[in-house]
Amino acid sequence: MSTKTFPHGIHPPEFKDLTADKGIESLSPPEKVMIPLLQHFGKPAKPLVQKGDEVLLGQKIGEGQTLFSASVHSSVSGKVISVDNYDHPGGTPVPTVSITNDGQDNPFSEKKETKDPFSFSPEEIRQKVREAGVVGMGGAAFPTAVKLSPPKDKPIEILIINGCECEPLLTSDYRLMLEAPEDILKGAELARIATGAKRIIVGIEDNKKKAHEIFREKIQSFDFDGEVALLKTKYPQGAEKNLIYALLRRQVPTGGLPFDVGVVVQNVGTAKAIWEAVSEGKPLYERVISVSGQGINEPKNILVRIGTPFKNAVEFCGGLKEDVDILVMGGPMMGIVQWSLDVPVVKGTSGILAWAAPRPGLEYPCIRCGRCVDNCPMTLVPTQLARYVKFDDMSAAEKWGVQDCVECGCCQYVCPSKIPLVHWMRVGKNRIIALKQKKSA
Amino acid sequence: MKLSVRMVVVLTSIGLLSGSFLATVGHLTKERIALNKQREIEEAIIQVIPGTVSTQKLYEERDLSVYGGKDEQGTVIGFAIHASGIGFQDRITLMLGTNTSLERTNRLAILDQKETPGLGAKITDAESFLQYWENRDCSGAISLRKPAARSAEELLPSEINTITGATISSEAVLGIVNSSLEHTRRLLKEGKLSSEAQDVN
Amino acid sequence: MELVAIFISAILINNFVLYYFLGICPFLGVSKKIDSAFSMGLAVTFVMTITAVVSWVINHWILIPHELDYLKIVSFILVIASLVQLVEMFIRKISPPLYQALGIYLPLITTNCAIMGLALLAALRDYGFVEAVIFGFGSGLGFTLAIIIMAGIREQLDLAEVPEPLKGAVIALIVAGILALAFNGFIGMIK
Amino acid sequence: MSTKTIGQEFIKGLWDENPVFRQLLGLCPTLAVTGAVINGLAMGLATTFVLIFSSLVVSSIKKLIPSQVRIASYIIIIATFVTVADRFLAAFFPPISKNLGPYVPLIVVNCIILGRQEAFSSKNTVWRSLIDALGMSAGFVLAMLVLSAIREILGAGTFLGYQVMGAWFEPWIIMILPPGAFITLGILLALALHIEHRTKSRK
Amino acid sequence: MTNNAFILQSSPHFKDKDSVPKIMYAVIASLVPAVAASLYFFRFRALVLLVSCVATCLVTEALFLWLRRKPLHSLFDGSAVITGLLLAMTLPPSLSVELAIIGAVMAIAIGKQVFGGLGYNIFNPALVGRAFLQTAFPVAMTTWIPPATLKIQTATFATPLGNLRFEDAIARGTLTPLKDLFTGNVGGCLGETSSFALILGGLYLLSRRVIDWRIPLGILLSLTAFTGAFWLANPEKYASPLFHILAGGLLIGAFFMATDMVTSPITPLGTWIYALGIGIVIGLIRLFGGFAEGVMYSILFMNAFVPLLNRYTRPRILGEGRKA
Amino acid sequence: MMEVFVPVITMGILGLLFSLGLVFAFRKLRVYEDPKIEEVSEMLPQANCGACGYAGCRAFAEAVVKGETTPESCPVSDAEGVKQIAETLGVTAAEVVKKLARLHCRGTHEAAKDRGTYLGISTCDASHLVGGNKQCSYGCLHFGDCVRACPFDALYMSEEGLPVVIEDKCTACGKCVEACPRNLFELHPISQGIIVFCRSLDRGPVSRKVCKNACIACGICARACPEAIIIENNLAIITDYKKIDPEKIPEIEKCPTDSIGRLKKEDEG
Repeated sequence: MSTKTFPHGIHPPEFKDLTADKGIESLSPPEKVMIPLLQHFGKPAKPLVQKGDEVLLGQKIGEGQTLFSASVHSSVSGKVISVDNYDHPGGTPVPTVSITNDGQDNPFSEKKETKDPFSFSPEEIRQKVREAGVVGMGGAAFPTAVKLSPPKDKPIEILIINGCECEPLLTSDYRLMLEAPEDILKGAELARIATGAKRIIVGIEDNKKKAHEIFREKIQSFDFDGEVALLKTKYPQGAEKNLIYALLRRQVPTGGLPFDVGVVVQNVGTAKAIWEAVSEGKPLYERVISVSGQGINEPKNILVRIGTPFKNAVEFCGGLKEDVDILVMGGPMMGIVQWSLDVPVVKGTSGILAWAAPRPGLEYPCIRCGRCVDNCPMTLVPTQLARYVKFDDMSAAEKWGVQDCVECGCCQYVCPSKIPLVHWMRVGKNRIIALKQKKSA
Repeated sequence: MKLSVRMVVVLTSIGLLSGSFLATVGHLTKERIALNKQREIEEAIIQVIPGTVSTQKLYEERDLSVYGGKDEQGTVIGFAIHASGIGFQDRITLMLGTNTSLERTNRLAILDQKETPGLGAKITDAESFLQYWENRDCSGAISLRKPAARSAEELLPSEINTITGATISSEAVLGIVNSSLEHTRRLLKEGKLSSEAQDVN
Repeated sequence: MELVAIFISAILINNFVLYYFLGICPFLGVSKKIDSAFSMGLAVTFVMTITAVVSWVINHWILIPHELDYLKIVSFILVIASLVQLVEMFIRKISPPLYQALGIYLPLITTNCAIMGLALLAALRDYGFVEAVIFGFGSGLGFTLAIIIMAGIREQLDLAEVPEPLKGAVIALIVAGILALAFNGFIGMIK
Repeated sequence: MSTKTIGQEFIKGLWDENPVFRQLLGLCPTLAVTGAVINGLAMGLATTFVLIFSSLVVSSIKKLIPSQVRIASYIIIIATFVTVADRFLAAFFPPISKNLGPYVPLIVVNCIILGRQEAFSSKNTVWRSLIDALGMSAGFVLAMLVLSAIREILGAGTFLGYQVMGAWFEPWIIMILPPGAFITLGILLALALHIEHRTKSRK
Repeated sequence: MTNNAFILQSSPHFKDKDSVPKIMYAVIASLVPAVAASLYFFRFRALVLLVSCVATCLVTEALFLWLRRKPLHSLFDGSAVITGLLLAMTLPPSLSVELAIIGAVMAIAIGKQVFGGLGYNIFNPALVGRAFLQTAFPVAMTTWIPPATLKIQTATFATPLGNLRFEDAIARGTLTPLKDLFTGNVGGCLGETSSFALILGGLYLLSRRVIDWRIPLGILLSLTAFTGAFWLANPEKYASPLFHILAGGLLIGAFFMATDMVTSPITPLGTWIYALGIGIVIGLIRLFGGFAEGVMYSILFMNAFVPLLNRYTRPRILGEGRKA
Repeated sequence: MMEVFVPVITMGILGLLFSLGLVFAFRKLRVYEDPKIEEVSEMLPQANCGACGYAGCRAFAEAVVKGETTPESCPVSDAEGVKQIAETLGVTAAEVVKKLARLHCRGTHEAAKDRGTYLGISTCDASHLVGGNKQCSYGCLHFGDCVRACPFDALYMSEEGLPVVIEDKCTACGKCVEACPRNLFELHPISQGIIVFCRSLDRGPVSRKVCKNACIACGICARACPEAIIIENNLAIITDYKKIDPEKIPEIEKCPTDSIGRLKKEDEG
């Protein structure tokens, strides 16, 4: 069987064996959850509760303000103790609802959906997904309802289910694929209906052969036009644009969306969440994460409630080792460093990783070896971009496509000079946005 | 006065004044400059045709002039070919003395060159280059001996020695000499080198 | 063959900037950005070619027949100055976009010694009409090549940690020196 | 108008407003004829001659010239004196004239000269203009001397034709060739900037 | 466990182990066969030149780092050693030590440090040093001695290319045999004589992926095409492409000089143009120029174009130009 | 005679032709420019800082002459300069109050704790992107983006790690206000006495933990001067600087963390 892939990219050490064979365990809800009202990109949700209110499990506590923001639900039943700024794994404090858990898990809604989920209209599916506050579970946390609403003039042909999980260390998606393949495929079918796509392609990297086999088998029982494709194990295979190129040889236009080439991509975790939202009306208040890395005593895949402090998750996995000096939310290539274990798990948390980082090498000036160019999956010229940003030539940086950078980190991974290329890109994007705001103001 | 009229008048009068001033200066220096030029040429002719007392320009065009060197009796004892061409880096101007039948060279002088100092510039050096040009058979094309022969005796009568490490400059001089010799020979055949031509001034 | 030799030699071997040091001011001044360097190069090439024609005509039709050798300098400079003005007005009239690209560089050219040097060198070497035009065009291209290379390098050096006292003209001169070294490889190619 | 004393007017050309090292003017002859001290000196003196006389003329007739034909008139005046210098050298110092080649006529487009007329002589008295021209010329000659001395000593081991380096010295031929000219001037400029920077920061 | 222990940085948090010093030391390692060959063929002369060049480069680098108040640790990144080695390898064995030292100072000073040091130079520093020497001391730089292995005593000795270009070697039948070119038993610069040792080092660099394979390949291709065309047309006058590849500094240039990362393009298309350009210019100079050898000049010449090449050969961004 | 006549005539004709050309050019191509633009331009500080919102001093001069803006819109010019420009143009200048940039943070190296070992790019905006290198999410990041942005060299980093405004050099151009990713700079009239030196919205206990000098929203200042100071979002805010009664200043300065009050001597340049 031939494996599909895209040009460039890298192959960092995987370390997936730490958790790949560990089944998903449930972490019992903590005594107190902190649920940030901003768990997607965009504006924070409007709080619907205030200090002292009693809330139930799955009750909506934050209403998405705009189309691009998602609603937030309580992950426990109990009492609101504050609505205030609180540290967020994204780095800066955001408005957060803190709730003490009464341990009852009294569900908010009793009424079960009786109708066959597959008979819903696209609009009904989108409505239920929006109501449940489902966002992309791969890390970017883009509201799923928006992704399920392609513009009228852009007909969708293909729905891609992203089972690549190309980041090293993470295995939560892999475990989901092994343990709940049917839910994923059902969710995929719902997403297909909602987007009007004709085909479903499930893309799985060839280091997850077992998942691939299961899906090939299970997909037979569905009557949609589906295919399970095997992809070469390479980073960033799971990046939307690269995945589309690898599977379909279609290029998403710069500044465009997969809609533009008739494609919608959904992560496996998201597919499962869609299924649960539509079939049971279950809001997104828990998710599977990998707690892994050489710095974790007992690496595991666990199902946790949104708002659980990292500390609880880490302690459930045996706690941190002595020599740990880096703590990351997400994968090691694109994840965000954390400075404290007090931050809560959010919808976009795919993993909590910790390890002892090797002493950072000295930073040298760029010797123009061109490795970043040879490995950039977006075919950018990272070193030149970084120089433009460093010397504050933002118009040149823009011309050379700094905004097309997906921050996958391949360039910085291979850089022998240890230049923080991705950091420069992010600074560059940030400065361009600031300049644009200043201009329009 | 209207501005534009004033502009025209001022500029025209500055032009007129400058013109008359320059005419005076030009007039005063003209002879001297011509004399300098003539002296330079004459010295070179005397150098390449030993025994010359007076000189006469026999033919002139761009990149090639032929002078006659005369003895005390006023008979032409040799031709001096003044030629220039492209060298290694820039133009090379030289003066070659021959006998009146254009069959033997007399001497060679390099008047102007910008070759590499220490290498190509050795074409002005008697020992390493110019000495080989004395008394060469130039009834046909002169050729270059490479690699350089160790002594002048080893060379054929129509051969000259290369400057070690400066083959291109040696070749360039040879090229200028050969082509100007051929040209002069044609002129001689056509009878254009008559000694009755005007005196050099 | 002679024409080809003049042409190649003007571009690569006896490059106006790197060998004769003519046009150093714009070479240093307008080589900060590739786009403007390119426009400057085009403007110079254009004016050089015309200058070659006009100065030849002046020299051979007026100065030499009347033995007015000593008016060469003043007449050449006047002709070049008015020529540049004329060209500027002409371009502005017929093609505003071209004027935008080239026009602003034209006044700079008046006192550009490369133009005057071209007229003088062509007269000194006694070039024929066609030779003079080829010489003018080739020299212009040589200037353009040098200034574009320089601009490319300087754009890159804008993104380098050049030591403070060496920034600007100093590093440009040193680069010009190394460029002159590199162009040395072509000498001897024409003979 | 200038408030400098006559002395300051003269001195400024040597360093503060040195045409070569500080204003980067007249680089073409500075690079081209400084392979030997004698040529550099001759060039400097020829430029001095043109600068002084055109400054005198320009400052004395400045009131007659309408500003629109200012530049054109200056050019003619400068060209006239350049021709004089050129003819003089050709008549009385033919070897030097030959060495300098087209660079003497090119004084006419030397930005130092037009620049001084435009910036100074057209606004100041004859006397002040003369001093200014003298100062600028002195600065230019100084630059030519320094550059040509370095290039001749390193490039040929001689100064004004006299052997100054011992027999052990192998001349650096590059110094009398174009690359050496560029690099030497570059290094001198860097030094000038450095000195300026240090004196400034000390103030 | 204290909170303050964690590292704060932007993603990615995994990094490859390769580093600048590792790359530099790989290049140095790859030069070992060629250095050994030069020591074998030129004995003491080679040792003296190698040591003096490397030492001078290091001292000059240290001096500039001190002047610029930069940390001295970059002295040990290996780049100055490479410059010194490569410069020494391209010097004639008979060159006096003083001149070699001047060249080494120039290489680091005007070839590298004036641009801001490692990573910022436009031209290959070793070649700038050599070009300086070539222009400053043309006689010393074109005087050759035979390798010690030949056991002949002669004041002057032509390199294979000089023999071909200036002494009508083909007509006289004295063209150097390919076998000698391959082993290195010929006259020439210290490190350029033994093709075998150079190929060995080059293959090592290629296998370690330190150098871009496009550069040596492009140079060899275009030089072969260029010289091959003339050779096929007139084998009586022109030497075969194989001779041109093995003779002179072509291999050391193609494997070690043109591939200098700092001074070669970073875009794939730019790299091809650069490499092909070098090959053609070498061919032009060797066949028609005033020098027997053109590798140094052609690399410096193409170095000058690298910023332009980088700028105008930017790869198309994935999805660029597609309609949204 | 001819020898003199020909050159004189030639030069005369050349001069004539040239001057005619110039006259023609002068007539056809003259571009009128208000001489006042030049005058005003010369009176401006020529810092080309762009704080006025125009592309540079020259562009500002054009705009002033055209009446698009007023002389006092140049924040860099002092009162004298503005008056001069206004006189040139014959308009009356509004009173200019000299303003200075002030930093609203006292999180020195010592006071504000580090979050961890920061290994990123050494600029504030880069650090801010990864959440900052300080535990306080609102305070100064110590990398001096403001110092680099200042076109007048009016800022330097003190040994305690905070930027210090040199009052004589500061022109209130606002570059530092733009440069600070945490918006810690504000322009205040030079006479302004009381300033809140904190921007932290953290709850009191948290603020106290991460920075010794943070506002903990205890409310002492607000009680001392309720008409001008309120506590909002865990932070003391001066709603109206003019309403602060000078007599109440000692009371306000009883702040337990020194996060409100007059400038201390060591904060002045």
